[in-house]
Amino acid sequence: MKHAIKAAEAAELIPDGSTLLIGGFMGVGSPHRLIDAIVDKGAKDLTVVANDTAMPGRGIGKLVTAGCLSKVVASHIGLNPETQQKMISGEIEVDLVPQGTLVERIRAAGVGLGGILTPTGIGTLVADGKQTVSVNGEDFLLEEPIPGDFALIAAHQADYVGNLEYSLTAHNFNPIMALAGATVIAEPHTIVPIGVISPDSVKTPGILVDYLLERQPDGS
Amino acid sequence: MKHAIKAAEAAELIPDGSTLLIGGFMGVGSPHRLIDAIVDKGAKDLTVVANDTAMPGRGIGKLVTAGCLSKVVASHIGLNPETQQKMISGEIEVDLVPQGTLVERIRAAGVGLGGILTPTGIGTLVADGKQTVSVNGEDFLLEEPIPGDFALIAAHQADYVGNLEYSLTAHNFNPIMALAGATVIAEPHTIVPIGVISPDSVKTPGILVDYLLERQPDGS
Amino acid sequence: MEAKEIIARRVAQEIEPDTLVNLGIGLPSMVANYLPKEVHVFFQAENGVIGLGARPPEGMEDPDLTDAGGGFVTAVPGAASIDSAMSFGLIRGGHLDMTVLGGLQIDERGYLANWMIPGKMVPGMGGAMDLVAGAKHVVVAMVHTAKGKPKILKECNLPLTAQRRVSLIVTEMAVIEPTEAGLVLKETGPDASVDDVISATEASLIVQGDVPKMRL
Amino acid sequence: MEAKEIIARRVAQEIEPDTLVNLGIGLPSMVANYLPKEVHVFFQAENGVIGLGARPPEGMEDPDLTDAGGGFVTAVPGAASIDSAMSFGLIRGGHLDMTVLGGLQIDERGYLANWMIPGKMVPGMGGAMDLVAGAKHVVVAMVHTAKGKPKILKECNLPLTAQRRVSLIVTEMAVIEPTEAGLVLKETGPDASVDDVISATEASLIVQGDVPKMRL
Repeated sequence: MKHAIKAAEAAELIPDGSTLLIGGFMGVGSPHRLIDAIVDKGAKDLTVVANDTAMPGRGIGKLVTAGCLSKVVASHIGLNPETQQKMISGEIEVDLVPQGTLVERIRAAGVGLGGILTPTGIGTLVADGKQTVSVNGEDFLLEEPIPGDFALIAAHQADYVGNLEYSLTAHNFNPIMALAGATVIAEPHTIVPIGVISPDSVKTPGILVDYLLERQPDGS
Repeated sequence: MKHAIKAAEAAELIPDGSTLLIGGFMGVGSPHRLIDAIVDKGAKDLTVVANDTAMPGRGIGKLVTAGCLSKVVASHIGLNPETQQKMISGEIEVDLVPQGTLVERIRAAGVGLGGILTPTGIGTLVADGKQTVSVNGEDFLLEEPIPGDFALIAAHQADYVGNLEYSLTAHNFNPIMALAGATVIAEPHTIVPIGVISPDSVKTPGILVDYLLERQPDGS
Repeated sequence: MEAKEIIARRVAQEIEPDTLVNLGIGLPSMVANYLPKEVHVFFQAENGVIGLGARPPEGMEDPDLTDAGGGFVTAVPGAASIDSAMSFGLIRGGHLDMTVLGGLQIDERGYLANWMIPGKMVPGMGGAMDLVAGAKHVVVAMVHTAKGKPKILKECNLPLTAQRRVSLIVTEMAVIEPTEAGLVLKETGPDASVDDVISATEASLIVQGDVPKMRL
Repeated sequence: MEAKEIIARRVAQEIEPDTLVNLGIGLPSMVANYLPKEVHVFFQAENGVIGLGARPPEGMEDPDLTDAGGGFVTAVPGAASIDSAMSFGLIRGGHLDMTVLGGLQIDERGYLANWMIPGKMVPGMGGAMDLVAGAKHVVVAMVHTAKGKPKILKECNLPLTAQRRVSLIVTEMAVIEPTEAGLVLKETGPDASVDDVISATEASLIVQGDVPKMRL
C-alpha cells in the first residue's frame, strides 16, 4: 500500500542537480502537477531526459522557462524556441538522441542491460565518438544506458498498491521510464481500490512505484 | 481483417527445416492446436526456440516425442527426460540459454537491435566463444538476436484484425515472439469483433499477426 | 493543382492495402486525404497509436489522443495503443511497411538530410533517423526546390539522417527512384518536362526512354 | 524439526516487508509458509506474475495461472501479469529485492553452482543465472551436505551459475555470510555446534566470537 503525497511534497524529494526522466510527448502524458510543483519550488540545475521540451507554457516547457534546467537529453526541441535560444546562449546543454534510441537507452538502464546495439545513427553525426560493434558483418552503434535519479510518470489510473494504467497516446515514454528511475513518482489521474485494475491491464507493476501523487484535489 | 484458418492449414505453411519460436512455459500459454497439427503433419528437422520443452505428452513435448525436432534452443529441459535422452543420443542438438537472455535475444531480433549486452552468464560456460563488450569499465556478454521463420503464438483473445490479449501467466514469451517471427501465426482461445478489445488492452497489435487460427471448433 | 497536392496525391498511390504506414507531420500528413476509400491501411503515429484516425468531432477531443504533431486525432476501430519502445520497436524491427517524410536535401546516392541546419535550425531528429533506418519503404515527399535552388544534390551539405538509400522521392516535378546505379527519373509532374526536372536538379538523373507523366 | 523446515523458517526471517521476492521451486517455495502474517510482500513467479498466491480452491484452477514449476496458483489482490521480458527486466534491472534459490555447491568466494552436473544432469539454467546476476539479495537455501559430503567447498567443481558472491547461505546447520574476507559463520542450527558445521564444510569458515543459535 502506497501513501498518496501532495505535489509539493514530491517536489521537495528532488534535490537540485538531479537527473529526471519525465514522461510525455509534446505535453501529452506529462505529469503536469509535478512539473508545476517543481517550478514553484524554484528547482535548479536539473537534467531532464524526455522526448521533447513541449512548448513554452506547457509541460516540460515550463521548466525551461523557469530556468530549472541545465541540461536536456531529448529527441526533439523544435517546437520550443526557448529551449533553442537557451541552447545557443549556453544556458542549457542539449543532447539530441534519436527517439527510438532514446527510449531503448532508458529501457536498457531499467532492465539491467549494458547498452543497446542499434543501426540508427550509423554514418551520421549521432555516431561521433561512439563505439561501433560488428555483429555478423553488420555495424551497430553502441549506445549507453540512461538511468535517472527520478522518474516522473503520468498515468491514467493507479490502484492503492501503485499499479498503473495508461491511456492511448499518453503511454509514450511513461511505462519505460518507470523502469529506470532510482525513485519513481507517479501522478495518476484517478486512484482506485485494489482489484479495480485487472492484473492483465497493469502496464507498470506497483512494485516499481515509490510515491503516488494524490488525485487532483478538485477531482477534475 | 484476417482470414481465420484451420490448424492443419497453418501446419502446411511450415516447411520442414524451419525455425519456430513457440510461446509457452511448461505448456502454459502454448499454441496446443498448432502443435498437434504439426505432429499430425509429420514435420521434420524443425528448430524450436522456446522457454522449455514442457514434458512428454504436453505442448512442445509432443514435438520432441514425435521426432519433429533436430534442434532446441531453450532455457530449461529438466522436466522432459525425452529431450535429455535425445540430446545425449545426438538426435536433438540443444542450446541452453539463460531465460532472461533468451527473451531479450528474441526481442532484439523483433525490434531491430544488433544483439544485447547482458551481465548474465559472465564468468560461466554460457560466455564460451562469445564477444565481451566493456561499457564504462563493466563487462557484458554480447548475445546475438534470435529471429524465427515462424512465431507460433497462443493468445487469450483476438479481434478480427488480429489484435491480441493474453491472460495471467499465459503471457510469458508470446508477446515478445510475436515481434520476431517472419511469419506470425496466432492461436486465440476466442475471437471477438473489432472494438471489443480496447486499444489500451491490446498487447500485440494485429499488424504483427499474419494468420489467425479459427477458434476451437467445439467452442471449448 | 498546388505543388503540395500533386505530391500528396502521387504519394498516396504508393500505399499498398493492408499495410502499416507512418506519415510525418506537415506535407506528408496530407497523403491520408488522397487514399482511395477501398484501400485499408493502418496509420501509425509514432507517439503511440496504430490506427490513427481523422480529427474528432468538436467537443469530443481527448487530451490523451494526439498525433506526433500534438494535434487532436481519433483512433479507428481496431486501433492499438503502444508505448514508445513498442512504437520504435515496430519501426526499427522492419514492421513498418512505409514511412513518408519531408526532406531538406537528398544526394545522388539517395541519402536524405532532413533534421538540422547547423547554426540555424536544430530541431532534433525526433523519430526521423529510426524511420529512415528501419522502415521497409522510405518515401520522401518534398517540393523540388527551395527558393529556386535544387534540393536534390550531388552531395548533401547538411548532416545526413541515415546512411541508407531511400526508396522513392516524390516532388511536384518528378518521381525519382534512387538505385544502385543512381537516381532514375520515373515520372514527371503535370507541369514539368524532363528538361525542366534536369535543370532544377543538381544531381545527375538517369533518364531511360520516354518518361511518363504522373497520373493523378 | 526436519532440515527443510529449519531452512525455510530461517530464510523467512530474512524477508523484509513490502519487498518483491522470488522463490525458486522445491525447498525455496516452502519459505512462503513461514512468513509472519503481518509481513506483506509480493512474490514474483518468473513465468509471469507479481503477486503469486496460494493454491486455488478445488475446481477453480485456471490453466493460465501457474507458478514456475507448473503448479496451479492464485493471484493476490493487486497482482500484475507480466510477460517474460518484463519479468526478467525486473530481475536483471535490480528491481527484485530477494531471490531464494537451491544450490548444488558454493565456493569460498560465495559463488554458486546450481544448474548442471556435466554428463549426468543437464536441466538447463532456466532463470537461475539471471536471478543470481540481477537480484538485490541472493539467498541460497539448501541442505548442508549431500550424501554426507560437503556442498560448501573451497572451489566448485560444477559449472558456476554466476560470477557473483551470493548474499547469504542458509542450511539446517548454519547461516553463513559470504564476504570479501571469506565465509563468515553467523549462526548455527538447532542441532549443530560450531565444530559440527566446520567438519561438514570443506571451505574455511570465519568464526568471530560466540556464534548464536538460529532463533526459529
